[in-house]
Amino acid sequence: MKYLVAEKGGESQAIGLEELSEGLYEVQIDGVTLHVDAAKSGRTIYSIIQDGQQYEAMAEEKGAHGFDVLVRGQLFHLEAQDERSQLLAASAQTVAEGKQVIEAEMPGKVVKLEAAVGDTVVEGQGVLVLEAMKMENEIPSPIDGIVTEIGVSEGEAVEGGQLLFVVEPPEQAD
Amino acid sequence: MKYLVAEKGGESQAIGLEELSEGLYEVQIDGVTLHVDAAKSGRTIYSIIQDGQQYEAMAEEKGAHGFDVLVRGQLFHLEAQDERSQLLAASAQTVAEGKQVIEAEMPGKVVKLEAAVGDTVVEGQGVLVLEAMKMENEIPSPIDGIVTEIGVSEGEAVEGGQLLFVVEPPEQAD
Amino acid sequence: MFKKIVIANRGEIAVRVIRACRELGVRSVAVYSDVDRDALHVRYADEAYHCGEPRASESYLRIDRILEIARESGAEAIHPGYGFLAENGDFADRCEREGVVFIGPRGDVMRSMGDKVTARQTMEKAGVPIVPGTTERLSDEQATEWAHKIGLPVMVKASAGGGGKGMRLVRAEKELAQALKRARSEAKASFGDDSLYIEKFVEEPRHIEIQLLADTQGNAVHLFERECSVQRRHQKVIEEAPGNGISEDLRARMGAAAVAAAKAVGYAGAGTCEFLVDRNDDFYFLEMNTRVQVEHAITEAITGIDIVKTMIRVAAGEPLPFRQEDLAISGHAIEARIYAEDPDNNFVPSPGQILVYRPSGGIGVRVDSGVYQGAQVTVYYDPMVAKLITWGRDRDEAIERMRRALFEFVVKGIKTSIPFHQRVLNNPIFLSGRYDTGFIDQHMDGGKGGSAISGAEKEDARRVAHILAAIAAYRRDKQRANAATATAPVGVEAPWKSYGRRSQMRGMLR
Amino acid sequence: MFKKIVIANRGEIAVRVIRACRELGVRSVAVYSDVDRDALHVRYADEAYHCGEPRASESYLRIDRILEIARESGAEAIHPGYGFLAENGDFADRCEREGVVFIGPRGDVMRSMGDKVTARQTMEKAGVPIVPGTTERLSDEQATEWAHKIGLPVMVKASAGGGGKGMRLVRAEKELAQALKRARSEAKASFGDDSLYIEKFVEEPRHIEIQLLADTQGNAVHLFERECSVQRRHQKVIEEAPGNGISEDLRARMGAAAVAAAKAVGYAGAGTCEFLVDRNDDFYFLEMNTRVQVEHAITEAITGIDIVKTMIRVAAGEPLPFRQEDLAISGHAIEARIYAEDPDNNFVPSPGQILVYRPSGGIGVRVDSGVYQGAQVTVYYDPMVAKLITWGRDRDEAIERMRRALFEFVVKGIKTSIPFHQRVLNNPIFLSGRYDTGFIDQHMDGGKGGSAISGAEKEDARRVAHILAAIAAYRRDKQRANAATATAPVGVEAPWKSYGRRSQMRGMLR
Repeated sequence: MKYLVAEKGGESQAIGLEELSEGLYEVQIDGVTLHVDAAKSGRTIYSIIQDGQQYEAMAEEKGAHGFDVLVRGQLFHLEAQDERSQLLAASAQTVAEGKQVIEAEMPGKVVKLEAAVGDTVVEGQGVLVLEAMKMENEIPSPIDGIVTEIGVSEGEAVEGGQLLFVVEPPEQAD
Repeated sequence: MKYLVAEKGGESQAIGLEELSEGLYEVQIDGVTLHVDAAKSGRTIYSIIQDGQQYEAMAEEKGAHGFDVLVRGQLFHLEAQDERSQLLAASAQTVAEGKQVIEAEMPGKVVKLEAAVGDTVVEGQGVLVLEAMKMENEIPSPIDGIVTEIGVSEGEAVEGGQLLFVVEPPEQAD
Repeated sequence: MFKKIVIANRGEIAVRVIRACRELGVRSVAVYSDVDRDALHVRYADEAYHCGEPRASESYLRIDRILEIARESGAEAIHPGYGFLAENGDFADRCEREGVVFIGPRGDVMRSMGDKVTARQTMEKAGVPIVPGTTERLSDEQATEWAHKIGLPVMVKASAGGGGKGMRLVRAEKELAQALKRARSEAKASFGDDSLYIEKFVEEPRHIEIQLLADTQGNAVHLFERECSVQRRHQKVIEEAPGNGISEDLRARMGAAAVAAAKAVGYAGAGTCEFLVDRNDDFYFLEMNTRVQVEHAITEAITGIDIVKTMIRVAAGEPLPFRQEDLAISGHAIEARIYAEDPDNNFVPSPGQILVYRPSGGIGVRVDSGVYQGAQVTVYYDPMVAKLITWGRDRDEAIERMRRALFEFVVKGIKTSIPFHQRVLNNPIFLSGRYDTGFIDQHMDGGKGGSAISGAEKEDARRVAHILAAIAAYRRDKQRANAATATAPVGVEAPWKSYGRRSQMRGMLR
Repeated sequence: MFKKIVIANRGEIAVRVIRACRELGVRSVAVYSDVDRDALHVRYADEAYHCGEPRASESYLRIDRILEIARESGAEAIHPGYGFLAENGDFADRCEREGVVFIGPRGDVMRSMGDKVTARQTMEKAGVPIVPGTTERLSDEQATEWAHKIGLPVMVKASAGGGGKGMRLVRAEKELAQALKRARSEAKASFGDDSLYIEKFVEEPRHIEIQLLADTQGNAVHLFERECSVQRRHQKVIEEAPGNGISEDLRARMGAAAVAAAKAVGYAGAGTCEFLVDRNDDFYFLEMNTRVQVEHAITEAITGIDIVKTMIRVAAGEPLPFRQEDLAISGHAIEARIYAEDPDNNFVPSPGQILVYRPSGGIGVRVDSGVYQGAQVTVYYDPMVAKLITWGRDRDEAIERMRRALFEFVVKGIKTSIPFHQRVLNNPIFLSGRYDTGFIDQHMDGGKGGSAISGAEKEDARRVAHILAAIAAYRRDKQRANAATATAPVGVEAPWKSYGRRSQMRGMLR
């Protein structure tokens, strides 16, 4: 079985995978064949042994095909999927393009609006300031674009998942 | 709802119980009415708050109606059941009388037989010595009686659950 | 000694105080809000009373309810921990009026120190050096004038400030207005008081603080210094004791100044004098914290003194059980504050259920925490989930232990700042011990920079990560194939759903 | 220093050594049997190799396989921990022949000490006082003669003995034959050598041992004493450092004797001289353990010395980094060995899956453990699941901490000896510090006696227990009512089944 794995944004590499027995895999990667012993304890913690090397690693599902993998304190945002569902992947990877709908991650309070509907913003520019868990967090725009909607007002308490604002690429916003 | 609670062997007391809301109970005991907040975390750990007093306690099911309850480092072997199933209880409590079938708790090795079929033994007298987890453990007779069967021989490796020996009260053994 | 104490707090510090009570044979009374019924501090306490709704203002800050609980439970004293009511002088007065011992200094002492402007005035009188700047509250206009008078760069600070809240550094003219606005709004939100003052910004400042213990008989000692210069957005994240390259002479002078400050205000209990030390080893009074500090544990590690038990003893009227000459520094200690936040995503808070919790252990390691596996980290309170403290015979050993302990520490379900701490512990500037409060901004790109491991190790980790991603995907697909038959474990599906949801949002935020 | 070390052990001591390796920057290679793939020591290691089947003789005792793993992994040294191959002189010789450093003394040194009879001869020559008794192996007949010659009571001991295995006290004539039989069978099973010797039984003996560290340059120091008189069936269960009422003079004389013993045999590495101290403070050499002890951590707590790191350093050829005069005792430490056994049911072993694991934390507490929540305690190895160590400025504080830490420690799924330790920590004889190795038999009814709490508290606990039993029954009944619809969580049902089964059997055994 073949899986395509890619860092978010990067191009994908093919990894051949065959489960020889429960938790033991034959892996094709970079043209070499490895035997990987992946023991799982709990829901997301693995102990990987490959050629004697032991790694305690964690893999947490992130949406459709995403996995956040933590190894040796390094976090990797990866997309992994069966070759056949590659097409789906293509679309899944376009998340960070086009119209951006920003929602609140958790309950909090809007301390300040730093942009208004119609404003042009650059990627990383703060659109509003949200206070949650006693900390003020500036919520930036993920792309260069135009703010086409703001769902909250200053001082408003927001719930997790509530729409904060929408940013659209220039060509789309009109 | 009424529950009958007794220490193994002792006589039982009635405890009135009504769940006012999830985890909150009105309890009748010793002629007084208490409100008990029993929050459960994990499978067997409770935090009990009654009249402000907080107890972290554990209750583990033991067979039909038994519960081993650990409070403040004290272990209580209790039988608890709904009043209506009291009759069942009566029979359940006779476990420690009559014919005693002793099985191995875990894999181990029979180091020594200290009694033979036909021997008269008193309660607590060693019948055989089992080695498990690097420790020798003497397995005593739970009652005064006569050894009517020995299922193992010296040096034999035994599996958990394997029959070790049977002791019967004198009047029964003949 | 008291027979019973109410701990008017939650989380790790409530657990810390309850531990002290149990060791003293004092009964502990926990208080809990709706969302804290299952919290660890409730489970460790002898008694527990509900104090209100999740929002702190409706529970842990409810003076009337806290005092009612003290009466109900028959407690003789209240320990406020840190935060919440810890530095509320009016609360201390209420306690006194109602005949309950407040474990801390008198209300008037707290007020004189709690308001930073008043504190600066008091210290100036006591002859303790203070940072050049204003000693009154300022309007935006006055602030601007002063900024020009003192000359940039300056710090804009909230009079009621503390813990880095309502504080802004202004280097350029144009930043000033914005800084004043943000500082006021934050101050208003945090302390309900938006008055500000201005200080000259000390270049390459090091944050060195002196731990104090004083009794009601007028004895006061210092337990040497802590270095808290590793700060992100004015929040301490890693502390060390003793400080780096602090000469015996400087230590003695700062200790003496701190003791003088304590005596000047008739201080009793545990407290901390915070100083800024500049590149010439000149030091300036910053503020005095009239409570136990988050980072008190590293001082306990190098002195062997139980600070929390001692503050309870002196509150009960006992004299300090030791004098200055009985105290000495042994070895070196480091603390890493582990927050529920995502160091790989701009440190956004990361609440949720802790699915796996495996704290570090073994020699020279101490963990103070308010959580356990299965516990919830809510959005309502401070995001600190644990304090990891290591001790070593010298700084190198303490650092090696901290690296080892960070490697062992497993928290799953929420993101934590552990990877960030690992990056700091690998930073050559930090390792050199010659750093100031600008360290994270200048040498770690505000927290984003640095790496927990070497380039080769990172490539190796990347390879394993890719393989694991493929394996995880394979297992997930396999599981889905049998989805029809299998049933998700009760109580497990829920958190997962919410993760899916949150993570997608985080994806968008990135 | 080495680049890579194989740890030929499992459980907490393997974790302990891996921690030392990580702090030294040495790569650690774990070995694991079939049942230990998920063990903590594997997860903490940099590398891990399978060493065989569950039974120790088929895995952790397989000299060939261990050495093969050393070659495969390119390790330069092997740390044996304690137990298994730790005191196997032939293994040390094999390592030397194959060019791998054995982290411990030379093979011949181990043999001379490992065999208790030879050890007694050696010590006699070195002028170290030994317990009156035989210095040869004995047949049953000779043993009986000697027992008469020396006079009862006597101790029957295995020549190859250690850790209390193959040891019996004989007070009455009629017990002798039985004692010899049992001791031989246990010795045979434990060490594959059933030869015995006899010692005079020292009345009211206290078990005091001296920790040694020696380098290959001929330097040797002692790290003061540990008191290990709290023993159940000759197994240490609670240890203290320093010993109770040990005068500076006695400490110095015992330390000197231990150092003399070490030098007499050209000792290198970490070791322990065990002594019996009688009511007149006369002391007798008991045995020398040529390995790191389970209880080494309490010595680390009062000296600040990392014993395991130091033994690795000296094995690498480094000289001891300190001299005797650099060492001093600071405070008091206590260790409680937490076993998977049921103290309320004759201490029968209690293997199984650990469903809940919440170790103690906070100030002055150290936990060394080889388990985690979800881990399996198997029947194949030593039943110790954790070591709980507390430190205090004095013995009282160490005891208060230990009580507090025992209160906090939660292990569910298996039974543990925690309640037993709580009973000991409440026993007035133990608290007085004046006890000997007969303590548990004479003052705690062999372990059954004593109570963790006062009578009133016990009644209170009983009332709560009854209420909880009713509530648990109610909830169970309610759950059963909906049983049809609900589905048991995957992976949870299994352990429960086995619990039901075992508990019923235990019921029968009772």
